[in-house]
Amino acid sequence: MTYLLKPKLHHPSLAPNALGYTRRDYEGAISTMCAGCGHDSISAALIQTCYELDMEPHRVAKLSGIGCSSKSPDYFLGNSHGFNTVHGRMPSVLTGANLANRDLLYLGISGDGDSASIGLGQFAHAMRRGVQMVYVVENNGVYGLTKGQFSATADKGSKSKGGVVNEDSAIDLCALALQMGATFVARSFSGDKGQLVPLLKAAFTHGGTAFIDVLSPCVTFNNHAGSTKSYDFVREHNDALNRLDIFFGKDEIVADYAPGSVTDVRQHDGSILRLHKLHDSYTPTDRIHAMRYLEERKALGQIVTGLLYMDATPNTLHDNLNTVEGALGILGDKALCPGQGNLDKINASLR
Amino acid sequence: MTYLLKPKLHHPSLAPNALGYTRRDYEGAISTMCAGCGHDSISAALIQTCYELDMEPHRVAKLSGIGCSSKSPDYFLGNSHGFNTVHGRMPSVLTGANLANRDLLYLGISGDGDSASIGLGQFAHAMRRGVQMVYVVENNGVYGLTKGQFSATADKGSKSKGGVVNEDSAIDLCALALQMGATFVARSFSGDKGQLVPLLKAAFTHGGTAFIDVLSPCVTFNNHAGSTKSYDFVREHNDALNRLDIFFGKDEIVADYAPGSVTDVRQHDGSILRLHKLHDSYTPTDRIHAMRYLEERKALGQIVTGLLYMDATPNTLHDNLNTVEGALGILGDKALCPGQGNLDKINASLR
Amino acid sequence: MSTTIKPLQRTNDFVVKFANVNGSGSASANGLFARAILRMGVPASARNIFPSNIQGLPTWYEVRISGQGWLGRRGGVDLMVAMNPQTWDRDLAEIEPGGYLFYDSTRELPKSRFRDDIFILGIPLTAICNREYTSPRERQLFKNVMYLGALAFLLGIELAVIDQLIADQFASKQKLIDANYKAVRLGYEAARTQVGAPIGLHVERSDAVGDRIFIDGNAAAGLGCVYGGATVCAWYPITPSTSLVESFTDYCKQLRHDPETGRANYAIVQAEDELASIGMVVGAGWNGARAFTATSGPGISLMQEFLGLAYFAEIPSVLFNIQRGGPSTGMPTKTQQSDVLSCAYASHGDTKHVLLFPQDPKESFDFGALSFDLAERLQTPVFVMMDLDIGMNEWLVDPFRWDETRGYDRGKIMTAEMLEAGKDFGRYLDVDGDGIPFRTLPGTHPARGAYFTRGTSRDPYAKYSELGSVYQANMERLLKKFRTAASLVPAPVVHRAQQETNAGILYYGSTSEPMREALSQLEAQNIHLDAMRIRAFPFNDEVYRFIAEHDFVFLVEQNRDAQLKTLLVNEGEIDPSRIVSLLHYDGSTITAKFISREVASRITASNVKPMKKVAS
Amino acid sequence: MSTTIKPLQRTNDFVVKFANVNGSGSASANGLFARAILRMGVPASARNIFPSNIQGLPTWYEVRISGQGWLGRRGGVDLMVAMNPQTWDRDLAEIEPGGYLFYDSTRELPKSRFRDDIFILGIPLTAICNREYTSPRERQLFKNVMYLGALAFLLGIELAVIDQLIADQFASKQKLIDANYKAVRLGYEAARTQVGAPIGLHVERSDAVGDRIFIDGNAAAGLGCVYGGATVCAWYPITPSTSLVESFTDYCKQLRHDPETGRANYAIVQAEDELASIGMVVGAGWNGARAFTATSGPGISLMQEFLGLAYFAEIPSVLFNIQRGGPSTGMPTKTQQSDVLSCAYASHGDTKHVLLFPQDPKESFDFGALSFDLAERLQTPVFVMMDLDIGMNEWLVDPFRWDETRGYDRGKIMTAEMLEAGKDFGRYLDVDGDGIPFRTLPGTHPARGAYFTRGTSRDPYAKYSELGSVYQANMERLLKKFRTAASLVPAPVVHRAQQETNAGILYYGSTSEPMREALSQLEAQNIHLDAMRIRAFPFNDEVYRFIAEHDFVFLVEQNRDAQLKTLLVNEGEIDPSRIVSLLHYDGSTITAKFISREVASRITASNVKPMKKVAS
Ligand SMILES: Cc1ncc(C[n+]2csc(CCOP(=O)(O)OP(=O)(O)O)c2C)c(N)n1
Ligand SMILES: Cc1ncc(C[n+]2csc(CCOP(=O)(O)OP(=O)(O)O)c2C)c(N)n1
Ligand code: SF4
Ligand code: SF4
Ligand SMILES: [Mg+2]
Ligand SMILES: [Mg+2]
Repeated sequence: MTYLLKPKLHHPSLAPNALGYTRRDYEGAISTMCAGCGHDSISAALIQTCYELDMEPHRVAKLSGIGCSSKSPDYFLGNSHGFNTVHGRMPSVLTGANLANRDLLYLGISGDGDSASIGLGQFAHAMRRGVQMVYVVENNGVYGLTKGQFSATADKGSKSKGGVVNEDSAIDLCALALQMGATFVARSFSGDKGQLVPLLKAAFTHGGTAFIDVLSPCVTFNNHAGSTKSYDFVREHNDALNRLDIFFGKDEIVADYAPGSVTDVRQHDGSILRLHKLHDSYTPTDRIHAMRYLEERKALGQIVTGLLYMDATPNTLHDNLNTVEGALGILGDKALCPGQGNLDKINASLR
Repeated sequence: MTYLLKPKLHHPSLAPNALGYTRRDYEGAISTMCAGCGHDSISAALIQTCYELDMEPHRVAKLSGIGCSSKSPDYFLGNSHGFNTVHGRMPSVLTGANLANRDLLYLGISGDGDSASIGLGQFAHAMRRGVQMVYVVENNGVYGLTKGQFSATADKGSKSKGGVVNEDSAIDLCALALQMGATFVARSFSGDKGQLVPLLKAAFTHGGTAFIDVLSPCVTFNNHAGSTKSYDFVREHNDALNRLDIFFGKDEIVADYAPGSVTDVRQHDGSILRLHKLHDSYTPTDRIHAMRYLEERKALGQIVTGLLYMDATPNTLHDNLNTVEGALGILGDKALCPGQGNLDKINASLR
Repeated sequence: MSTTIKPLQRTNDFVVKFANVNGSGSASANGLFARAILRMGVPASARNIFPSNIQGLPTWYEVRISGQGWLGRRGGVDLMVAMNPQTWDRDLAEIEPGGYLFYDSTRELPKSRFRDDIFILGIPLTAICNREYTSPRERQLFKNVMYLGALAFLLGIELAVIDQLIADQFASKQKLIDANYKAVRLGYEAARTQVGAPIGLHVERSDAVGDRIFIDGNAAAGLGCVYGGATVCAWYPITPSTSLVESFTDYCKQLRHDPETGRANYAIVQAEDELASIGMVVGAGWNGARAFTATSGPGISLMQEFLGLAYFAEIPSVLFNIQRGGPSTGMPTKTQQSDVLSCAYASHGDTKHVLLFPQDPKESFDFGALSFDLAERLQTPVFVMMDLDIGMNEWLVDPFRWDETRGYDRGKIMTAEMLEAGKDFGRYLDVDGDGIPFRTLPGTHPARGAYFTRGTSRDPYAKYSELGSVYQANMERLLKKFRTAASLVPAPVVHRAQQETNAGILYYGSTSEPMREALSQLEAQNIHLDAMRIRAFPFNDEVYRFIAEHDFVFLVEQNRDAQLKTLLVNEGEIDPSRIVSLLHYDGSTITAKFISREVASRITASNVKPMKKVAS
Repeated sequence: MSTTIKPLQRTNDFVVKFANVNGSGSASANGLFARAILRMGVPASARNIFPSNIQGLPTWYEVRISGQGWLGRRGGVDLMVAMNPQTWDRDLAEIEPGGYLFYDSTRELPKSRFRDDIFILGIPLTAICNREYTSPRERQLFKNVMYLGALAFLLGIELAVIDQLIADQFASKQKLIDANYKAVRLGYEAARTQVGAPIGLHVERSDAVGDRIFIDGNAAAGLGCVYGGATVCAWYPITPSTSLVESFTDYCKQLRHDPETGRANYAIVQAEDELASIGMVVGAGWNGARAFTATSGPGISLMQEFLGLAYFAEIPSVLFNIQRGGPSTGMPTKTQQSDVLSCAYASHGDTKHVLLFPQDPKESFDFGALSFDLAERLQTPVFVMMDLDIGMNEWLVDPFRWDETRGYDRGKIMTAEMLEAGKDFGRYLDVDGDGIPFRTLPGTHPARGAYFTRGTSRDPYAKYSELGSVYQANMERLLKKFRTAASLVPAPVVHRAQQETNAGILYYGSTSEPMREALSQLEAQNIHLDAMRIRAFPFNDEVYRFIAEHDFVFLVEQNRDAQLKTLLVNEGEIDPSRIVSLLHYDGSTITAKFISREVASRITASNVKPMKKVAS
């Protein structure tokens, strides 16, 4: 379906994208985050991504759990349906939504408490099922909304604002996603839009289960010395693997790099991911290597960011289920109801 | 406390162990498993382990979830308290029990459905908290008690008895335990008591979070061709890393091996684990290596068994909490109740 | 045998019980037995009594043959087929005086192990099997088929009927058919030679079955979901609900693939647990699919948080609760109606949920299909409250019918066209005065109709709000919607007593069939009761009127705490002393005998005689 | 200002409300304000009204000053300290005619933004701050302290009292103390120079506070857990329960380390979710520790499966439910009593749970401690049903007392000695006729007393059994145990009317304080009600007697569906028409005004005059 868009009063400098939408069409309600919260930067990156990808806002469904991070879908893509579900269980709701209508783009937004603490099971199972989606964790190492308790991604030995030392092993959601079979795994930093936006674009065009762990400092409860999720700490320990450019059919592909410094990967939809390597040895198509690399760098106290892994031809849950094209939800009575004739046969077989 | 044991009518051939208990003192009710079920072999291995370790039966608390596997604690250690909890949530109950009394030995018995499907979150979080326990998953790749559906450890591509192919990625609980920070991780096979019993002994004496994934075929629902958890398949693809001997203070340590073929590891309690290497390169003290090895072999279709990893000086949850010696549950009023004097001071501070 | 005891003589009216060992393959032979009776035109009902175990524990199959058509459990046993040495004593004790014991006489048993007021029918089944078959598997399997043959002789079941059933069952596998024929005949002959003559229990051809079908409630409900247009099923295995999803899967494979592409018009996902299965259902319902899950008590407990979300965010969703013995893991293979409260008021905070109570597999099909219309019309979770007795036992019921003129009621969905036409859209706006707002589906329109769904308070336009007045207005609208529901759910069914009476009796679900028989038994004792079968919550006004019309009413429930009475009293502001609870909750199927005994004892005890109605 | 409006003149009887922005540091200054009133011996109560957000949204602090000692919320505002431009209009509208508006007059506002029936007190706070301080942080913080100083002048609060409070708060940090002193004085002086004279609202020294303390319910309950001997706490953060565990943690650090080793006599674990936190509590309770969790509605929903296990397997466990606005995520920072049903009948199957309803922080401490005795005596979950109003607001209550002669009641534990002496041990054997069996703790004895705990049916010796009769006997014993509970839980508290009356009023929890005031208001209108405060479920027989004694009773609840009425009617077989529900559930704190208005309107409407009692 196409519709004539009603003209809105826009700031003249807001240029429309290929579909005629301006950036403002991808904005949402006014944020209620604390000033400086990393989550707001991620919202901004998402707005930019969707705008630049010429996405129809209503073809996106955005789902989240509960937390400051999970509130953020209210603050972007105001013309998309959103669903703020229950704490830690967004993955199942998103899975169900995806089953009902394979034609929309699914964006899951979650927090580290939401996905690594209460939601760990659902997170892991969604990854292993091949649900087609972009799953973003806005990772600040604490429960923001309940005022600063450690979440399960808090590093062992890191200190809370009140000075308490965390004694539990940290969960690395990227490592877990890799282990569970996610087909696109990346890590980024809310403070680095230049890295984050291309990753988001690649994730949206990936066509399988795309997971991005975005370090997103909580300025109110976890931005102090002793935290390993503060702006300062993440900046200092950021070990970026690669930088990404993404080219679509319409784009002219610029190719003037030193040999060996870039790798191009063609995605299932024909788009090309160009990886500018920042580490010689790293190619993000080797899952086992990715897992090892993550662990080794973590042991050195480094935070690996960039595209960690991707499978360019992912299989999805719908592929496995062999479902029809189009939304199951809109199938009509005719497709769904086998009628009295079949019922007669069934009755006969039951006598 | 010590008690005079009332003499029981024993078969004369049942020799008592150092504490005066015979094997029969470690047995339980009659099993209601299907004849040939792998779970019964694990029960037998546990009986042998406890008998040979001279364990006081009442110093063990055995906890489980729900499933055929989770029923098995009824069938061994009849003189131990047992707790058949709810499906997938044994880890939390065991954690609570352990908090209440750090002096008992905790044995958690679970199934692959119980721990990898519904219980994945609790499993992972118990591993990362350092709960001192022996956690055994009786892994048959299916839900036995509900009649043969795939569990989350079923391999991608493996076939159900009814011919359905599993499309979801398998969860490798050993890999997950390693990632989460378990300090003792092993895999074994219910059909190989020679490997399993020493591993269990090492786990009981480990002093930290010990996890053993035991492949335990379900003869009724998952022992057919096409299954990757059948007796035949496991036997054929078993890639044993090492064999273990365990020596205690009282034992004489025999030492006549070719150099390089064995490694000795001293545990926190002074016992010595002697590893007979079956693979040259493998030393089970390198966590990152263990994870990579597991993944690489899995990619080759092999099932790695043996001691995958151990940290000889594990930290436990009680260490982290700095709790007093002895059971919290038996602390008296005096230790617990601060009395009116303190209350007066508190009252004063609230005016 | 004491000479004073006469052997029971009954035609088309007796109970046969098979005592077997779990996993020994007896289920198939026992099922053939029940079906053979039905094929002879004689009504029968059958019940599995099985342990929470896969192999080696006792299991029973109880068949009631009733030419009069009483299909509830009768209680007592006229012929015991005692194939399980573990339960020998217990099984023997159950036989009515003058009844019959059929057993495997291969191994001789001392006299003391028998009773002298019953008739013993020993056939050396194992010996014959050992003689005729070599593989242990065959020996075990055909022993079952053999006793079927023996019973055919003893009870007068036509061999041709059994042959046809076997032929139907094994389709074109002639070798299997022949082997079964042979085993049937071996048993038949053995009985003829060892016992000599048929016994006093007799099956006689009749035409009382009509066009009825024999099916279990889970299979029927699964089919109902296909006909009801369900496209998404997310579930987690749990007894006794698993076979509902298996049925849905099988029927979907048969009936729901696109004829051109062969692709599936449905999606079935085995979730990792019940929190995830209900989450998927909620997600799919939000996104426009007819979605359901099937579960039992423990699953319902785990779904509580999501149920509150679905209630408050108003998401259509369907749950089949095949109730089993609670609380906790309880008695997983026994039947109860004990999740009424935990479903009706599921979740924290103030909530009320729609429940349907099918009486049998037929209504499981009907209500199964209907539930999706109700869920979408009301935009709320709808529970189909079955139980193990309905779900896992095969019942003789009227054949399924589908009104071909009926279209699915998708409820109030605001379309792109309506939005384009400028229709005002407020997700929680009560535009029609029935408490039911419009919803849009995700993806509808690029610039209008999108809203943010949440479990927190918000205004009629779905905007977040913490204003008390806004919250309260919304909560009151939800109450109004619930009142609307009362007029949409299936109305109660009334059976008037033959005489005017001041007493009534209420019941629901699987109690229905025994109730029919109990009412006739009571009538024979000159106790007359108006009877009303409640089919849904919220209660139709008729229910309250029925209670008001009578001086007092009985309410029969299969739980300890009179849970439906709680709902009735609470929602209808009814004086609890006017409702006398009759509670059966030991996990076994309730019987007519239980009901009529309990009613009779209370009518006598309280010295209340059925009187003329006070007002009509 | 219209000349007909006179400025309010009130001494020790008025309401001050502070409108602030979340995260702006106002909480500390506002708290000092309330405490200063109390230190002057004048009773006051204070309430936070805050959003579900960390920074930037509106938040309010409402202080009622009442020399007469009415500590409930009054409603209406006499002096509004309007520091939040976002809510200006709304805040202004709340002021009583003749009341006062205090605001930051730095930025001039047009006349139209004010009201002409109130008195305006403008102080250029920001301007002063900008002049006096350089860092933005200081400017923000001291603005709050400054208005405290201004109010001191306007209301007549003694500066010495504020100084002492500041000194107490910052202990030995002299620099901070001096800075605060200065800010207070800046405000005081500004008010003196800008406004000139104190206003009509006045605080006058009194001795009506006595030895009472000022504390919130969560802090009190956390302390109650320390005194009640809790050793294991497993929890998951959720508003409004989090601060209960924080209090427990703080008091444990203070009071519960071994004097010799310095090691902890307790274990506190932040679980990964509520399924895990209740699981840990159940595990610890099973293993002999006094264990608890604190949560709110969503957590209660997630705990349902475990609660059924704890009920059926009989595991002592304590839950604090700090109720908030439901259902679903609902209104997480608002107050309600809407989890009564989901706790009382928690879990699938037939269950009944013990609930305690403290009225204030004092009873939160008392019941908090008591709950552990009850849980161990009854071997079952015990819920302490608080709410946000009690839990997160500071109340003026009597000081805590501890009876030093009281020992913990650990319930029926069979010891090694008893086992050794040959005492018969059946885990589910009702040896004393009270329905409560003995338990052994793991590790007790090498050869006796071990048993297998499970959620499935089993016999009195804890052996697995699927026998219906065994199951039923056990379920009946659990009912008997619940009847025993009724005699052990806190009895209701009765306030007799000054005149004999045929009408009663029931209430529970945080409704208590407004009820005290409402009764006196009603009395003034010559409406007399006997009042009973229910303190626990199961209900003591006294409750039923009270209802029976009166022609009708009101029941005040803070939920939509009259949940406690459901329990009363259901458990007591009471005619629902005899109980008239007064329901307040918009998330705000209930007021005396609401209660007396509702009662009065119904008494008039139904034309029922308080009459002589029918029977006594
Ligand atoms: C079942 C349940 N338990 C607890 C809560 C309370 N709660 C709300 S948000 C939150 C933590 C959120 O942490 P995270 O996901 O890291 O998000 P952040 O606020 O840090 O962005 C918790 C525990 C809840 N809403 N529901
Ligand atoms: C909450 C809940 N959901 C479902 C069930 C039903 N159930 C019982 S055992 C089981 C699976 C057990 O599988 P596994 O742990 O692998 O044990 P196995 O029987 O294979 O040894 C399930 C789903 C249950 N008891 N509780
Ligand atoms: S509390 Fe932390 S996570 Fe939440 S909005 Fe503020 S800065 Fe962001
Ligand atoms: S069903 Fe499978 S797992 Fe269960 S007892 Fe039988 S063989 Fe073992
Ligand atoms: Mg966080
Ligand atoms: Mg299994």
